[in-house]
Amino acid sequence: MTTAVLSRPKIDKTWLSQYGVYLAVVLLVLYNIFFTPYFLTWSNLRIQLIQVAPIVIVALGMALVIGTEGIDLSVGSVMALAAALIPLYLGYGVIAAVLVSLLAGVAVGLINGVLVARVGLQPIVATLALFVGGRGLAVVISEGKLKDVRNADLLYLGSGDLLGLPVLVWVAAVLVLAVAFLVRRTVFGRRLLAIGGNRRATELAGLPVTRVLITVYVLCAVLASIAGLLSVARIQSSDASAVGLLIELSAITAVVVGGTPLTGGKVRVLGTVAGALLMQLVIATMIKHDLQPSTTEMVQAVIILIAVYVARERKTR
Amino acid sequence: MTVSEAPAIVVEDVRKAERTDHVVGAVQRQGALAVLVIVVLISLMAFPGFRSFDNAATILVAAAPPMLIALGMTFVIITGGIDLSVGSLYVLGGVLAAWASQYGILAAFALPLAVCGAIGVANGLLIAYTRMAPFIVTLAALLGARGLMRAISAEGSETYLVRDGALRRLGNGSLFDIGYQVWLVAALVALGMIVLARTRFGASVYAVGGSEDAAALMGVPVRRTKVWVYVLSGLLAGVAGAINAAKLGSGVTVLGTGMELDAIAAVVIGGTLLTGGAGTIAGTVAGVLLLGVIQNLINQVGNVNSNWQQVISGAFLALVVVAQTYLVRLRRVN
Amino acid sequence: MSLLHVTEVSKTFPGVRALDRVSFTLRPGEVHALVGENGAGKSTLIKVLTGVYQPDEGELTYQGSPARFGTPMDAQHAGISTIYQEVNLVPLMSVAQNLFLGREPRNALGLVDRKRMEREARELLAGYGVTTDVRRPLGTLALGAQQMVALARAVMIEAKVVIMDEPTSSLEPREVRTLFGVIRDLHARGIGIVYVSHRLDELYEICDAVTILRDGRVVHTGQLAELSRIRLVSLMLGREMTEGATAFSGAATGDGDAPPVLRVRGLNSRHKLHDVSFDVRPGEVVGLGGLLGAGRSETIKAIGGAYHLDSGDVEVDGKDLRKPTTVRAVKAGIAVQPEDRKAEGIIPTLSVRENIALAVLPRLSRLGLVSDARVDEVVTAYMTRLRIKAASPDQAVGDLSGGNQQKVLLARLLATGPKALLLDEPTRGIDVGAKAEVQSLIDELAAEGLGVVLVSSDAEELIEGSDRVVVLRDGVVVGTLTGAEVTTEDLMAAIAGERS
Amino acid sequence: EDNDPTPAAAGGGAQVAQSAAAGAATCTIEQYGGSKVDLKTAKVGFSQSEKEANPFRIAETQSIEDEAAKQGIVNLTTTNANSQFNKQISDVEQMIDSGVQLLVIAPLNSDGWDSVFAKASAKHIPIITIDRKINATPCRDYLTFIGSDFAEQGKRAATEMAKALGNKGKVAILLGSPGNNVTTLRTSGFKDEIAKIAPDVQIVFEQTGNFAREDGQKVTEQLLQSNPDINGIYGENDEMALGAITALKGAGKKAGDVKVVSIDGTKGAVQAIVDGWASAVIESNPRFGPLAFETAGKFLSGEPVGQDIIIQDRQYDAGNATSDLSSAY
Ligand SMILES: Nc1ncnc2c1ncn2[C@@H]1O[C@H](COP(=O)(O)OP(=O)(O)OP(=O)(O)O)[C@@H](O)[C@H]1O
Ligand SMILES: Nc1ncnc2c1ncn2[C@@H]1O[C@H](COP(=O)(O)OP(=O)(O)OP(=O)(O)O)[C@@H](O)[C@H]1O
Ligand SMILES: O[C@@H]1[C@@H](O)[C@H](O)OC[C@H]1O
Ligand SMILES: [Mg+2]
Ligand SMILES: [Mg+2]
Repeated sequence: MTTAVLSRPKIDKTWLSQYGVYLAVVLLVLYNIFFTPYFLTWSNLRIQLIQVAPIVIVALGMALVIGTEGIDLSVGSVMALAAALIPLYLGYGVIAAVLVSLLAGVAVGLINGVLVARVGLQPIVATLALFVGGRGLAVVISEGKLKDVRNADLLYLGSGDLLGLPVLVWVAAVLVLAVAFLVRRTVFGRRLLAIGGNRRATELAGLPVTRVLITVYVLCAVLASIAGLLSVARIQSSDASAVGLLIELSAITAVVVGGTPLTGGKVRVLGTVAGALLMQLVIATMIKHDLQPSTTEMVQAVIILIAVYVARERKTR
Repeated sequence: MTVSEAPAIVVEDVRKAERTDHVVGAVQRQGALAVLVIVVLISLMAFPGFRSFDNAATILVAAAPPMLIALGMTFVIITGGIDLSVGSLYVLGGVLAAWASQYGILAAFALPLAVCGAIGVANGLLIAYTRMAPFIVTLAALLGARGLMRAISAEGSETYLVRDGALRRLGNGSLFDIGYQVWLVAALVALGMIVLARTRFGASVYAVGGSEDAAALMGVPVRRTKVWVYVLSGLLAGVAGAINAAKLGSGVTVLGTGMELDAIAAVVIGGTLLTGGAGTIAGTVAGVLLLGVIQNLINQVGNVNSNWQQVISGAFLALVVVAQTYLVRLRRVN
Repeated sequence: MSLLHVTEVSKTFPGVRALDRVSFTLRPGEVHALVGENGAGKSTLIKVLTGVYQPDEGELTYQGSPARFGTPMDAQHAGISTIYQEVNLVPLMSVAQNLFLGREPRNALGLVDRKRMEREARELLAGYGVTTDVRRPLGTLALGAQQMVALARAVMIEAKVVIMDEPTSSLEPREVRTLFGVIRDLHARGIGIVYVSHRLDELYEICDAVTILRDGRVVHTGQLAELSRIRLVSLMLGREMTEGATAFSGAATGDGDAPPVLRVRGLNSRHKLHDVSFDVRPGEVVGLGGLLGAGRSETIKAIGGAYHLDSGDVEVDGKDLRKPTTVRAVKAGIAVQPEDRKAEGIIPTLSVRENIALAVLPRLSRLGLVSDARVDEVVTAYMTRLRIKAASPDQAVGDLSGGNQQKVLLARLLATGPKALLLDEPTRGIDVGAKAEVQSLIDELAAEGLGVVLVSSDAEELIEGSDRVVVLRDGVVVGTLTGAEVTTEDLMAAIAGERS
Repeated sequence: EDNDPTPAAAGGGAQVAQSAAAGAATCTIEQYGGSKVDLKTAKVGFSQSEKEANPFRIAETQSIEDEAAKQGIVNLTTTNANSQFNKQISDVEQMIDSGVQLLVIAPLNSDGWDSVFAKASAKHIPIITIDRKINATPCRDYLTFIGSDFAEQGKRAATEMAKALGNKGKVAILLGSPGNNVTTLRTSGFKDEIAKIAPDVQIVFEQTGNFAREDGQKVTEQLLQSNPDINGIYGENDEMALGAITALKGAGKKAGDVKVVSIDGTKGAVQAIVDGWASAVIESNPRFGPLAFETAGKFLSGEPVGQDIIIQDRQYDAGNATSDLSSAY
């Protein structure tokens, strides 16, 4: 554990650009403590964490993909697929249902990965195809219907508690740690960053680029399917047409606001979590003050711009 | 070293594969057009409902607003950028046009042009001068413009009606049985083609996307070019919104989500590289029409579960893009 | 009388003082050499002169009056034209468009007059010995031809100053002749030329004056003729040098009887390689000779699994790779240093440490977890051995000078413990000091029993460095020079097709 | 484990039109233009607006298809715009091009139908809009509207809410999706009536839940944190109310702590009354098939039909929820 390998020391970078997101989260929390009634209650914090958990989980996968200089638009559709499959297999027990929906993630990830790594499509296009088709398939599978979910084991994942924290939040926390560890400490993590830095060079250096890339897209899709099944558990129903709608944009926002550049070669896992929290707090603050979506959206826009401006990378060449 | 003083001749020998290269190149450039022609031919034979002139006119009219958005997107993507804000600008433009129509048709165009153009300027300036990624800047604009639209329409619940007769006629009148807006869009597309292919600005657009650093060192006004493409994209999205409002007779607020991705898909299907530096408007036109025809066909097939539509569209998108990639590769290997 | 003059300019990048109170004067009709080690600050000075960078301090005088160029365009309008170190044109645009970008001829309607543009481009390029379809994308031209286009573009505007940053690094000898012809012509027209190159022969052939930079400071400026080569190099490096064209020992190595460490048989790739075969024995340096486009890079890449092969076999230590892929090749002990360092070599966003360790991570880790201690060990060893100059192992490679980037790349290759080392232009664009280090390193590695394949368009380097030279023309092996035949004359003859 | 809502066909709940006021406007084929056709052989198009996640939509489509089958209408084309308005417009236009002789439309939005009207009127195609109304002129732009009295639904919800709260308390509204008369009228009907009958009931919170369950849940979760003292939630449809109930459970509330009143009459919502989580549900009957085709049949054979056909909606509360559960959809 010597020097942090992820981010080389940047004498040039101001403190603000490194820690801006965290600062913003702190400021917003402070504002709420003073100006929002009942903000500083355990139940409120709990709701915010519960609501942000699926976005965090999806954003983790997105961060990995963005680290390879890619992007994955299909995460919302993967959530929908996972959601659509759960009621179909719940009859065989919760384990079966969870496994099947994770498998759907693996399948989509493989398709994305192969299209990007082997066929050589640009990630945005490759995943656009599944963004469109994946949700369609999910809706076809579920016959477009919302299905109530009553399985107690599954519902426990969505609304149960473990040691005083929602299970959902535990899952997200464990995944955050796992992904952070993956990026910082493992061979896989470094290869991933190398691909983001210069894919061609990584290839010529004899690294298994195709394999790593496919794995990254599979991981991203599996994380999305976890988010999908947790959402089902939380909403206590499966609606393939609604689950994860537009989450790709929220996830990308979280990643980028958290300081991971879209140009690849670098991943900030904790920043991503902070980015997601920041956007969640913005929405919560607005709703709590009974401000309408119009205001929320305009404020979000401004915050994204400021956060990204402050954290923006200098050009290295 | 013994080297003769004779003047050097760097002759690029005619490649053996040059001819196949040209063919493959043309197919790749005009791939969307080729697919479009094939799909249309098959549909003409298979579906009687597809054959009518009315149906063709309906497809064209429906394609008019997406065409304008994709036109602007083509400029943006050729510079290596992306504009996610167009869907929101489109709805915003429609609402503004409907509201302003009480002051006449000119106002109905001027207001959306001014507002959407201004947002385009903001996008462009931020992207050009702060080096923030286009994806994220325009994502913020997507949110901001939608918020603005909601703010002026009582959170989307207030729908302004188009008050101006001329604007309504533009929306639903026709010349030679083809809607006025199709003619308008055709004219703008033609203009776009000339600008891109035959002006210094067009050359700058390609240069910026081909290699930003090189372009800057060669004296291309990189920043100005970037600002302009986002302005253009914003303006076209505003016009698209306005003509759609003219057609619907009101500033509908529940439109436009996902429109930016449709436009990107159309542009990419049309053979424009998302990495920038290459692409044509002709390709984009084919791409937009192709997507329109697919939607039309799925309805023609009749009572297929309409849920399949997205599945088929997604598969088609993948197919076209994969095919294109292989063609490009074939060309490189030659 | 000075045409262009800077006084005491400084420029600091994060962590590096790239220019430290540098003064420099260019006179009309003078060809002024700007020399220095990698990272000495040459490119930075040029960029300051041409408005790419703004100096932190210092004055710029142009044609007698103070000047300030905000952008490269300002400099261009003022008559300062530049050919940058890496070919800086737009590969996807046509040759003609590249030539005329920003100053396209226009018709009465204000639209670009394409016919005229293409005609003029054709005529103009013919003057530089380039005849090609000017509608082709520039990127499909050979690098040399691209460089000629860049030159034509630079000279085409009414330039008073032409700056060339290593213009010959990707030119073949005939093209260098053409370039020199153009320079002499400009010289005669009273145009001032700044010429950056690491090739001493060229400097002495074409330059009048010289300014030597070291670590961002001017250590000498004066007439080139008054400076011996040895003195020049000593000034550049800041230490004394002894005579010798290259740093190769010349001692023939390689055990003639040992089984080949690398055996290449019948490489075929459509239109590019035809039945290319050769062997490399342990301790032997085999040169690949040929003109640009002869297929040397393709051969090397194909062996390394990075180029599509229709057929062919590659064996390392008697083991057949069967359809080489980059992964398999590295595992088998083949290390390839690609020609294009920036695009295919370094990973600019990652640190020196990450770049060096990249290919051997599995060896430096347990159960997929990287051991930082072991990484540091390897990285320190190679940074010392190759004398890599970086602020720290954590500095991003993209911020290093070209020579140091090259060394980092070599370190990565060596760290894999290869049996065969394939080097494509290993000394291109690096300074004499670094070049000598790389060259003696090659000798050293061969002595340790590695089989080395060397591609270099520097004929001297190829001849002095190689024990044997395999000559390629149009993807076909047209001859092999061995023993006493390894001379420049024989090489030229083979390339020209006068012997087989 | 899932409850597949068994729609319309099963059980009762057929729509009944309110008796039209004397002298209410009617429309005949002479007024509207066009010619008589036999409904059985006519080409009929049905355009559904939203994805069918909502039982209301499922029941609506099913009812149209079942009734067509029952009446022997062989030429029925259905499309679903998946909540994309422009797609709904092209869907309908395409059906017009393909020569439909009758259009039944469940519009996504109340405005924006100019181009469709222009096309349809040129061919004199009768348009029946169901469930949501289009802001245009009946018997000219379109033939007739069949649906509920939405303002009345809002009023009835207000009455139930006031009753459940004992005329006192703080209420939140989960608004439907914007841009249609259903949301507008259910909101104004509710607010007006509350102001009239229970001025001590305060409306403290209003956010859109887009007629969707997940949105209803998310908004309620936030609402419960900022207004922990909330007493009642008015969901402008059942789906949002069901989302709200999930949120209430998640926040540790007991059944009945917060009074929930909503509109639609889905099985899930009526079951929630049985379970004690909801106080009342005002029905919005989606079984449009029989009434729509009956109206069309009359019109196409030359009889006059009403220009505004308002249906009767029942109501569920603790008193009848258990017994009437089977008539929910
Ligand atoms: N954009 C930059 N950011 C940070 N450091 C830079 C940048 N450009 C150059 N440097 C540093 O400034 C110093 C001078 O670099 P410069 O490119 O001018 O060297 P050079 O003399 O042209 O070398 P070479 O012969 O390798 O081209 C080097 O240490 C380099 O790492
Ligand atoms: N498929 C191709 N299409 C267009 N240009 C190509 C292609 N392959 C190679 N070239 C160009 O031809 C030039 C020479 O090709 P190649 O790499 O085979 O030469 P070489 O013998 O390796 O010489 P050197 O290594 O000195 O460049 C390269 O600079 C490259 O730009
Ligand atoms: O109540 C609803 C209905 O009236 C509306 O039109 O769409 C959504 C339904 O839930
Ligand atoms: Mg340099
Ligand atoms: Mg080469």
